[in-house]
Formats: sequence, structure tokens, C-alpha cells
Amino acid sequence: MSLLVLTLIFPLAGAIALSLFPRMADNAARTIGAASVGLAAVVTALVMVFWGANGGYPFVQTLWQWIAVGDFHVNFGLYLDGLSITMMGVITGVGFLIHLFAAWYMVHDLEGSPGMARFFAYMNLFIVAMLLLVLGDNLLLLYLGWEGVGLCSYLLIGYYYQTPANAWAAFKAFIITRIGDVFLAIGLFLLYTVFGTLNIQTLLHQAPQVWAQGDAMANVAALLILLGACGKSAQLPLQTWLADAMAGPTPVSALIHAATMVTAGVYLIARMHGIFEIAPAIQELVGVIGGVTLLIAGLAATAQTDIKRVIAYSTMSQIGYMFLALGVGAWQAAIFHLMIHAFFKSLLFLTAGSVIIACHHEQNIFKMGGLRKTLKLDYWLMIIGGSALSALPLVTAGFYSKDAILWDAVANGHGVLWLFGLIGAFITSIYTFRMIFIVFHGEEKTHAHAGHGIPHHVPLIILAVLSTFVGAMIHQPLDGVLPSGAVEGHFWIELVFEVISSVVALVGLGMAAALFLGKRQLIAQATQDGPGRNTWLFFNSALGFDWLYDKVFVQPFLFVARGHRRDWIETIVNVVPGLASAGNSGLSAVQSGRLRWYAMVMFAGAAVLLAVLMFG
Amino acid sequence: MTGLPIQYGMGLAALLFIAGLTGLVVRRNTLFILMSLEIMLNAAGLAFIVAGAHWQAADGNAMFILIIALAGAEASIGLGLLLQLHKRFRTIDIDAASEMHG
Amino acid sequence: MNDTWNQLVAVLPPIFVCLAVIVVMAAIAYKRSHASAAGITMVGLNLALVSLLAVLTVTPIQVTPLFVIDDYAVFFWAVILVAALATCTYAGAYFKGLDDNREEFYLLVASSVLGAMALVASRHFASLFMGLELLSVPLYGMIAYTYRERQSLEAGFKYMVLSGAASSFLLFGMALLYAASGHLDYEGLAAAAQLGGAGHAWVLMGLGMILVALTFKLSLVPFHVWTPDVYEGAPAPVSTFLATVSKTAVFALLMRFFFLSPVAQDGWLLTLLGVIAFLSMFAGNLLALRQTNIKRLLGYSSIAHIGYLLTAIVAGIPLSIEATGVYLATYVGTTLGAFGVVSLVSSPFAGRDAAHMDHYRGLYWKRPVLAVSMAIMMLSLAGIPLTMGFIGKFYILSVAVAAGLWWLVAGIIIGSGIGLFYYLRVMALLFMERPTDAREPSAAGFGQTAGTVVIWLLAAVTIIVGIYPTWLIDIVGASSIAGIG
Amino acid sequence: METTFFIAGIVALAATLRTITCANPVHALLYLITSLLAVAIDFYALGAAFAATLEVVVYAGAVMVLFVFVVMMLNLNQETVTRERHWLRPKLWVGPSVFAAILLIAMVWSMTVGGAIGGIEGTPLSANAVGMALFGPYVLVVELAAFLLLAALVVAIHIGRDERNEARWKAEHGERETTQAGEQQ
Repeated sequence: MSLLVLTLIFPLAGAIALSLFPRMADNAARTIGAASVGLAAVVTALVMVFWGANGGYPFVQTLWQWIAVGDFHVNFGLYLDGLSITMMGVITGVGFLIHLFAAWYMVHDLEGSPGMARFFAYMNLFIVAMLLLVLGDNLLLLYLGWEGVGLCSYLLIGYYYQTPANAWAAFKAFIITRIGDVFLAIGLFLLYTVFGTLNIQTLLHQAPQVWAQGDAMANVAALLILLGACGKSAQLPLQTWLADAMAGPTPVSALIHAATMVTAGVYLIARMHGIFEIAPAIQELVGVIGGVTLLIAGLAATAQTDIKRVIAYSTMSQIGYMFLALGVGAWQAAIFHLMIHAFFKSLLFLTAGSVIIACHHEQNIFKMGGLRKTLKLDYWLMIIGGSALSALPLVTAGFYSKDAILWDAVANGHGVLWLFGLIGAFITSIYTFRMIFIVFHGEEKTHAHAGHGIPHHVPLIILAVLSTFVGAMIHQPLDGVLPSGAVEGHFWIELVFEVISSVVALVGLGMAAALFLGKRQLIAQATQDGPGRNTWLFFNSALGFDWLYDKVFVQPFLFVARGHRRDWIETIVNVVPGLASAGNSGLSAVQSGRLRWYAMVMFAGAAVLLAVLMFG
Repeated sequence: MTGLPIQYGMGLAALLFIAGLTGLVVRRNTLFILMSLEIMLNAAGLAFIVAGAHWQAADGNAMFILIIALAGAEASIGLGLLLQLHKRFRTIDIDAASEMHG
Repeated sequence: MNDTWNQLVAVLPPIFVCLAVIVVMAAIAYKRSHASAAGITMVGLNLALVSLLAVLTVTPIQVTPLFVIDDYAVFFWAVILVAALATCTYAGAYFKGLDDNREEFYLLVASSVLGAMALVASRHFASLFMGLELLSVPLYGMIAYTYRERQSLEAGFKYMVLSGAASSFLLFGMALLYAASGHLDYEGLAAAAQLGGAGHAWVLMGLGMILVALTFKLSLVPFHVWTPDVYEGAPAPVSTFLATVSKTAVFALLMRFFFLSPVAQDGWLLTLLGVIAFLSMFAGNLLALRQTNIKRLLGYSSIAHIGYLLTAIVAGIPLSIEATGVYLATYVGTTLGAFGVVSLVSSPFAGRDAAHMDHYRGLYWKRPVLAVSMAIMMLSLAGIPLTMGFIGKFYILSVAVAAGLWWLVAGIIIGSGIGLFYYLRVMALLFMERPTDAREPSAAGFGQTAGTVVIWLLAAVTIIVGIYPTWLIDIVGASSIAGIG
Repeated sequence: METTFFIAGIVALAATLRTITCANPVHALLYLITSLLAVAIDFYALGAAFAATLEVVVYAGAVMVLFVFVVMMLNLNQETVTRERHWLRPKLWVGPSVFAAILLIAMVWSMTVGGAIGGIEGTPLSANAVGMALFGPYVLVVELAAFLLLAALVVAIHIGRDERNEARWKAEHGERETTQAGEQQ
């Protein structure tokens, strides 16, 4: 099973090679970047086969003991079970397809300017960090991966750092997720203090013995972990960074901000499910956060003009579904939706990328239109991806995963959350097909050049196939790792709920067709002025959370900061750098360069030292 | 205890040592700095001879001989450097050689 | 007979180094050749390194009353020889363009290494003194080797005068201890400790004076003032040697002295040493804070690092020896890498070294391998996890915590915080846009390639030890000082 | 024995003090030689006749002669002495004297108040005993000393070379071999 390590080594070697030779030819950079992840994917497949053949038992590979000083032991150990192998499959499989697509995309996006090696170095490093995150058998290693993906996300959002707005978006993403990270770190300290270990399996094993159901400490620990997850997964209240993160190249959005990194929060909560089960109040909160976020993000998506922002908000909304599933105890359904979502969302992002390149870096959907004639492939891909996102019944993968979540919500007695999910499904249909209709139907506003070539077609087609019911047939070996959470209902009752959600999705599709397929006058008039316009603006700004945070946190902070610019609090705060600076100046003055002075300092030092030794 | 108290011998060495140290710090002339170094080394040698005489063992003398070897080495290198300094800086004022600082 | 044979085996490594000195001298007399001088020295040092394996079969063994060759000495011999080999490699590239005799340099390096080796194995004041001087005297010449550069000459003279003064302190201190105890070997000084009241003041004064000299060599506060000037003025390979071999040998000796000699374990003396450590951490880091010359910056940072390390001696617990070994090995590896980059960027020799930070702005775009290695070294010096610098710092912190030295723990943490600032500043600089008028370092020649390979290896070791430190810890754990179990 | 020791000691101290305060380098050197000779007498008084001989031959003889050579090469004149006087302003002595006093008090205190540890008989120590020690237990250190002197020699030759001579040599013999060897690498 030492194969497992190879999944980390290949992308790592790629990242090292790419960063050591930043001036290498673009073709070499593309090949190394994609091939290293491809090899990792092949190894992952082999690992899956061997693991399955050996009965699929959880497996720990302790590579070595990293640090052992006194009572503090940290192992460099990888933990393989159904959950991590599922995540590995998503990361390396979807990751490889996205890398392949990026090999096509970046050529057009960079248009000959340097930076190909830098891009793939970051991307490969991201894969390493993400794998470390899901494979680490202790929380320290997980945290290392957690910070690693954050760093890569920051670097890639700000990839085109020459534009100040992109740099700001990168800052914003970094700072907001960092707020979550701080909570997570505190949570880890808390767990270590209580249990004296950071090994995840030991923790999960001991937690129910140490903490009673609903123990206050357990609640605090779960809450801290939840806040960390919220930051990474762009959930309320730390959701505002994701839409701005679209400043990065589109494959980045597909890989990091749709398929993998943003779902790390879901993985973390699922991995620590033992803690959440003894803190039911916090688990309830997870569901509520998911439910509210999926609605907010869905509404915001209906009023976006940038194609990537539409998809970004839909990502936020879909992760809301996963949180909802976690909250209602549908652990397996959440991970199932995570995988399916990775398929169709990266399909949507990559197709969007293809469209953007075809339209000469145009991202505004209202400046596109009628593209179905020129971009036939993209059109059908977008239809498939959009259908999966809207969970159109029977043929799409999204139907099976989302339906499982909704049914589990009802069956576990969370009627309100089910209602949230249902409304969300309705909104999802509307904004998805709004986007598709505006981009591909109506009058042609720009002349598009369809993309071609194997790196362009192959990933898109594979992902499209996986987004249909084919993807839903993939079996996830989660039994025994996560509680199933599924409740067997009466056949007819289940059918009724399935029909309800199918109908809702179809009605949404119909409504989108009615509003956006024709002349779109209704919407145009409604949002021209008055309350309609205000609502549109409100939705467009994602329900004004940026504005709210600005008013509630940033402005008061700046006000306080301005008010205290010259008072004693400021003085105290300034003492530290002031002391350092004064110490630097004072000590530098001693370094006069004069030998006699140096001898004098030594003489004085020796005299004082020896006198103190004698008389002290 | 008969004979000369050891404090007198060591005291003389200490006085010579500190005189050398003071000279090292005070003098600006490179030549005097090297002389002061020789005074300090010589004082340390005296201290060893005194201590050796107290214990009536050859160790002190052996150390003294090693010190003389060092003194010779220091003097030859020091004077070589002094000549180069004189050539490059056109002075034997040690304060002139202070190009590096901060 | 057998015993004599074993003793001979034990001193094989120094004998190889001696041979290197003599053969290089003979070679110079026969025909001057830079390549062969460097080659002979490297062969000698490598033979010495290999012969360490043979030495391990006879350790611990006492060779004359002056030296003891135990696993501890062998470990530090290995560190010293590796550092010297790296120095020679850099020197090969660095002196290629020097219009002067280049061969003597290798002779001096080998002599200095001999002194360092003697120092590490010494158990007697005579060998301590002679080892220290043999380490330092060739260094005067090495620092002033490019004496046509005024800075090099100035640095050499400063070091010579101050080091000579420090040697006098050392000798006078030894004389005082000898007068009080009648012994010159560390363990024999135990007799002096039993003198109680009468001789105690002599002993204390003697130890104090010896400490003045050794803390000077380690450039600890308040005897640190020479460090930046000498590091800046010396040719870059010599700064490398000074920061690694010289520091390692003296510190290893200090550790042995404090563990073997009961008189050194006086509480008040240790407290004072703690104060020196504390001040060094702060002074080193604060001085480096706004430094723009990278050699001076590394000099200041070495002050802080030895300050951290001194904590191990102050703690005086059995774990201290292991911590010292780990920390010195990681520090030497990292410093070799950082100075190696400076050496190679400053080569071929063309006047002053490329030490100003501006020379390093955007180095990544010109010489990515060097820049990435330098970045790794900076991370390691800053003690970032997954580099070996972290492992070393972790050990020192553990020792300080285990000994309950909370004020030193605070010093290490605050110092590391300040350190982070300037190390990362250097690191960021490497990846910035390259200024158009930058001095373009050329990267041609065998010497450059060899130097780059060495730096590569060091960078790889930095990372490997950072994520898999056990093997280093095992080696260090086995290198115990003979006489204390 | 004590009388000899004290008289020679006082002479040594006085001569040393004059060495560090004297403005004229040649005078200072003569004072230093006086001091060394006086110390040699002290050695003799303490019974270390061999060391006394070495002090005279090596220290006062060889090492000081080096200094005299250098003084002659530097071409010092009356102007140097005047400048030297200017550099030795009394103000400069204040700081060093204070620390010298502190150090002296600490050292003397450690030797006297700290406790008497005995006296010196002044029994002569034969050169034979010193030789036996040097080539017995100290033999390896003597070897190291040899390398020390070799290294010092090499350093002095490298640094002390006169480039004018070398330039002439170069002109006579063409390019130096070293440069060619360097390029052959």
C-alpha cells in the first residue's frame, strides 16, 4: 500500500520541477503540470482496486514519526477509508481533467505572456495540499493541508496580480478564510488539551467516553470546527469571499472554488462527525446555516451578469445543500452530493471557460447571446451541466444526490429545512436556465470561435457523462465510515416527495423559459426602476452582505482606528515596533566599525561580566 | 607556607595584563595595538609560569612555550597585516580602517 | 600494541587533514595550480570523512592525556568536515577569477579544520588552547585573503586584534584555574571545586575569563561587535567557514567542558550565561531587523542562533547534548546553504561581494535553483515547520521548557517572531521583479556547477530532515560524551 | 629570591606602563624589550630558568626584532610623534581607566580576599622536565603548534608580499602560471 504515498509524490515532484525552472517552455510546463496529476489519478485508481480487493477496511500508513519530544508525538500518517478514498478519487480524477483542460485554457488566457510554469506549479501544489488534507490521520497534518490549500487559493486568485482588483480579491479571500482558520486552530488546541492527542480516529473513539451527550465543551469544540468549515466552504457568515475569488483563471475556479477546496469544510465536518453527534445543537446549526446559505446564494445567482459569478453563487448554494445534509444527519448523502457536485460544477465552470475564451475574454452574459449556433458542443455541455445542477429528474446525476438529501431531511423530521431545500431547488432551476438562455439563445451579440483539440474536448465530455445518471451509479464505500442517515420510507411516500421536487425543478425551468427565452421584456421592465430595480440590486449584491460587513465591522473598526490614531492606546500598541526600532537604532550605533570602539565594548563587557561574577 | 605568596606573582601578571588591555583600547597607532597584544600574551605566560612554580610541575612551562609559539605567529601575521594596511590606507591610524559599520 | 593501534586509528581523520596540508604545500612548491590544490584538499577531507567510520569502531578512546575521541567528537568531526568541504567547493568557484595566489587558501582551510577537530576532541586546556588558536590563526589569513580589497584587509585586522585579546583572556583564565587546582584537564578541575571557600574565587574568575574568550568566538553579547564587520569583509566562502566550522567547534567544546567539569556547573555562572543568551537573542535579531547587507544580516542572525543554542548549556539537562547536536547540525546545514548562495552569486571574483540585498532582488528569474534554495534556507533559519530549522528550534524549546527556564523560552519565542520579519523579507525579495540594471551573476564553469550541486543537496537535506528528522535524531542520540554515560 | 622578584617586577610594570603611554614608537619598543627582560628575570627568580632563556631569546630577541624591522620600514619621524601625542589626550584615558580599575579590582579581589592558596618555593625546574612533558603527554599539541606556525608562515607570506617585486618578476617571466592553470579547469 506504499502506492498511497505516490499520489502525493507525483504532484509534489511536478510542483518542484515547475518552480525550479520558471523559464521552461510553455509546452513542457503544461505537460509536467497535467501529467503529474494524471499519474496521481492512475495511482489513485490502483489504490482503489487494491483497497477494494483487500476488503475495504480502514487502513493507516504511518510513514514516520515526525516529532517526538517528551509527551508530544506527531506521526506522519496517512489514513485511508471509504471517505478519504472517495475524496481522493474526486481530487485526482476531477483534478486531472481540470489540469488537462487548463493545458488548453491557459494557452489562450496567457496569450504568450510568461507564467505557465508558475500557474501549474501552484496547481500541482494545491493537489498535494488537498490530498494531505483528506489523507492526514491527525488534525495537525489536516491543518497543514488546510493552510496549504488556502495559500494556493490565495496565490491563484491573485494569479493576474498586475490588476489591483485581483490582488484585493485574493486578500479578501485570504483574510476571510483566515478568520475561519483561527477558529479551527483554537478548536484543535481545545481538542488536544482535552484528549492529549490529535489523532482523528483516537479522538472520535474517545469523544463519546469523555463527553456526555450535549456536553458544553463538546458544543464549543464543534462550534469552532464549524466556523472553520464555514470559512473554507463559503457558508454564512463567512461566505462573501467566494464570488470575488472568480478573479482567478477559470480552471482555478473549477478546481479550487467548485470541486475540491470549498468542499473541504464538508469533509471536515463529515470526518469529525463523532464530535457533532454528541453536540446535537451545533449539528442543528450546521443544517440551518446550510439552508439559509443556499437560499441567499440562490437569490444572488438570479441577479448576476457575470457568467462565473452565477456559477460561483450556485456553488455556494450547492454547498449549502451539503451542509443541510450534514445538519440533518444525512452524512452519506452529503458526501454523495459532494462528488456529484464536483462533476457537474467543474463541467459548468470549464464550459464557461470555453465560452469565455470563445467570446474573447468576455464574461458578461448580456454581451453574449445566440451562441448555440456557433458553440454547439458548449451548448449541449452547458445543458447537461445545468440540468444536473437543477436536478432534472431521472436522467441527471444531480437528481439522485439532491433528492437523497431532501428525502433524508423530511424523513429525519426537519420539515422546515426540507422546505428551504425545495425553494432552493426552484431558484436553482431559474438561475441556471436563465444563464443558459441568455448566453445561448436570443440574438447573436458577439462572434465566437469554438475551442477544439483533445485537451479541450476530452475533459468536458468525460465530465458531461459523469453528470448524467451514469455518475449517480458510482458506489461510494461509505458504509461503516459514516452513519448512513438514510431512513427507509414507504415506497409511495418517497415517490410523492420525489415527484414534488421534480415538479418544482421543472416548474423553475419553465419559468426561466417564460422569462428569458423570448424577448425578456417582463424582466427588463420589472427591473428598470422602482422596487424592482432595488430588489435586483439587492440580489445582485448577494443580499448586501458585503455592504453589511462594511458597515458593521470595517467602518466601525476604521472609525475606532481613526479616533485612536494619536491617543494612549495607540501609543501602547506602537510601543512594540517602536521598541524594536529603537533597539535596532541603539544597537546599530554600537556597530561603528571602529576597532578601538569594538575593543572598548569588549573590555567594558569583560570588566562588567567579571565584576558581576565576583561580587554578584 | 614558605616562600613568595602566589598572589604577588599572579598580581603582577594581572597588572601587566590590564596594562596591555588598556593600551589596546587607548592607542590609535596600529603598531602600539600589536605591542599591547604582545604584552597581554606575555602576561598570560607569566601567570602560567607563576602557577607552574607553585605546583612545581612542568605543565606551566609547557603552556608557556605554546604561548610563545602563538605570540610569534600573532606578531608575524599582525605585522604583515599592518604593512598592508599602511600600504592600502596610507596611514597606521586604526580609525581610518572603519569602512564597514551599521 | 593493540592499544597503540587503536589510538592510531582514532586519530586517522586528523592525520588525513595533516597530509592534505603537507601535500598542498609540496604541490605549491612544485607547480602552482588552483585545481590541484583544491582537489588535494578535498580528497584529504573526504578521506578523513570516510575514516570516521573506522574511528567509530574504537571509540571512546583516550589519546594521550589531552584528547578523548568519543562518538560525540566523531559526530562533530563529521559536521566540521562537511562544512569544510562545502567551503572548499564554494571557494573553487569564488577564487576562480582572483588575480593572486589562490592555492594557499586551501592549505589554510585544512589547517583551520585541524584546529577545529582538535578542539572538539580536547579534554585538557593545552589542547583546547592550541586547537582554538590553530582554528583562528589561519582564519586571520583567510579573512584577509583578498587583501587588495580594503574591506577584507580591515576585517582581517579587526578579527586578529580582537581574537588575540580574547586568546589572552583565555590563557589568563586557564592560568588562574591551574593556579587554584594544579590540573589542566577538565575532570581534574573537580579537585578545585572541593577546595571550597579558599580557591573558589580563583576558579570563578578563571572560568569567567575563559567564558569571555569562548563567548567572543561564538560572538555572543557583549562580545559580538566584531561579527558583522568580519562577515561582511571576509570573502564569502570564509564567512561560510567562520559561521559554521568555527562556531560548531567552539560550541561543541563549550558543551563538553560544561558537562565534564563540575566546577562549571556553578549556579550563578549559569545564570549569567543565561543572561548572555537572552541578550544575544535580542541583540542579534534587532540588529538584523533593518539590515540591507545580506552578509551582515546572516552575521547578526548567527548571533541570535547561538544565543538560542546557549539555552541548552544553561539548562544543563541530559537532553541538552542531543539538542545541541541537532541544533548545530541543522544550523550548519542551513547556514552553509545561505552563504553558499551568497558565494556563488558573488563569484566570479570581481571586487566586493554581491552582498547588498539589491543583488538578490528577483534572483529567481535569473537563477531559480539558487533562489529557491535560498528561500528554503531562510524558511529554515526562521524555523518554519517542515524545514530542519524547525526541528532544531523545537528541541531547544523543549529543553528550555523541561528545565523550567521560562524567561529564555519567552526570549526564544519573541526572538523568532522578530526573526520571521527579516528572513521573510529576504525571501520575498528573491521573487520580485528583477531590476533592469541588476548585476547579472554569471553561472558558467565547473566550480559554479559543483557549488550549485552542493547547495541543491543542502536544500534537499533541509527539507528531508524537516519532514523526516528521525535519522538525524538517532545519529545525534548515539553521540554521547564519554565520561558521563 | 623575593627581592629579585619584586625589583624585576616593578621594573617590568613601569616599563610596560611607559610602553603604552610613550609617543615615540622606537622608545616604546625599547621599553617593551626592557619589560620582557625584566619578566625573564622574574621567571628565573621563580625557578623557571628554561622559560627565562626562551623569553630572552624568542620574545625579546626574535619577536621584538620583527617589530623593529617594521618600525624601520614605516619610516616614522618627528611628525608621527607629534600626532601620537595629539592622539593620547588625557580625555581618552578616562573610560578605559575606569574599566581597567573595575577589572583590576575584580581580579585582585579574587586572588586575595577570595582566599590564599599557598606560596612558591622557587625550586628550579630543569629543562629536562619541560622537555619530557612536551614530548610526553603534550606531544600531539606540539605537532599542532607546528601546524600553527606553518599556517602563520603561509599567511605572513601571502599577505606580506611586496607587489612591486612581483610585478618585476612578472615582467621578466611573462604571465603567471596560476592564471593559466585557472583557465585550464
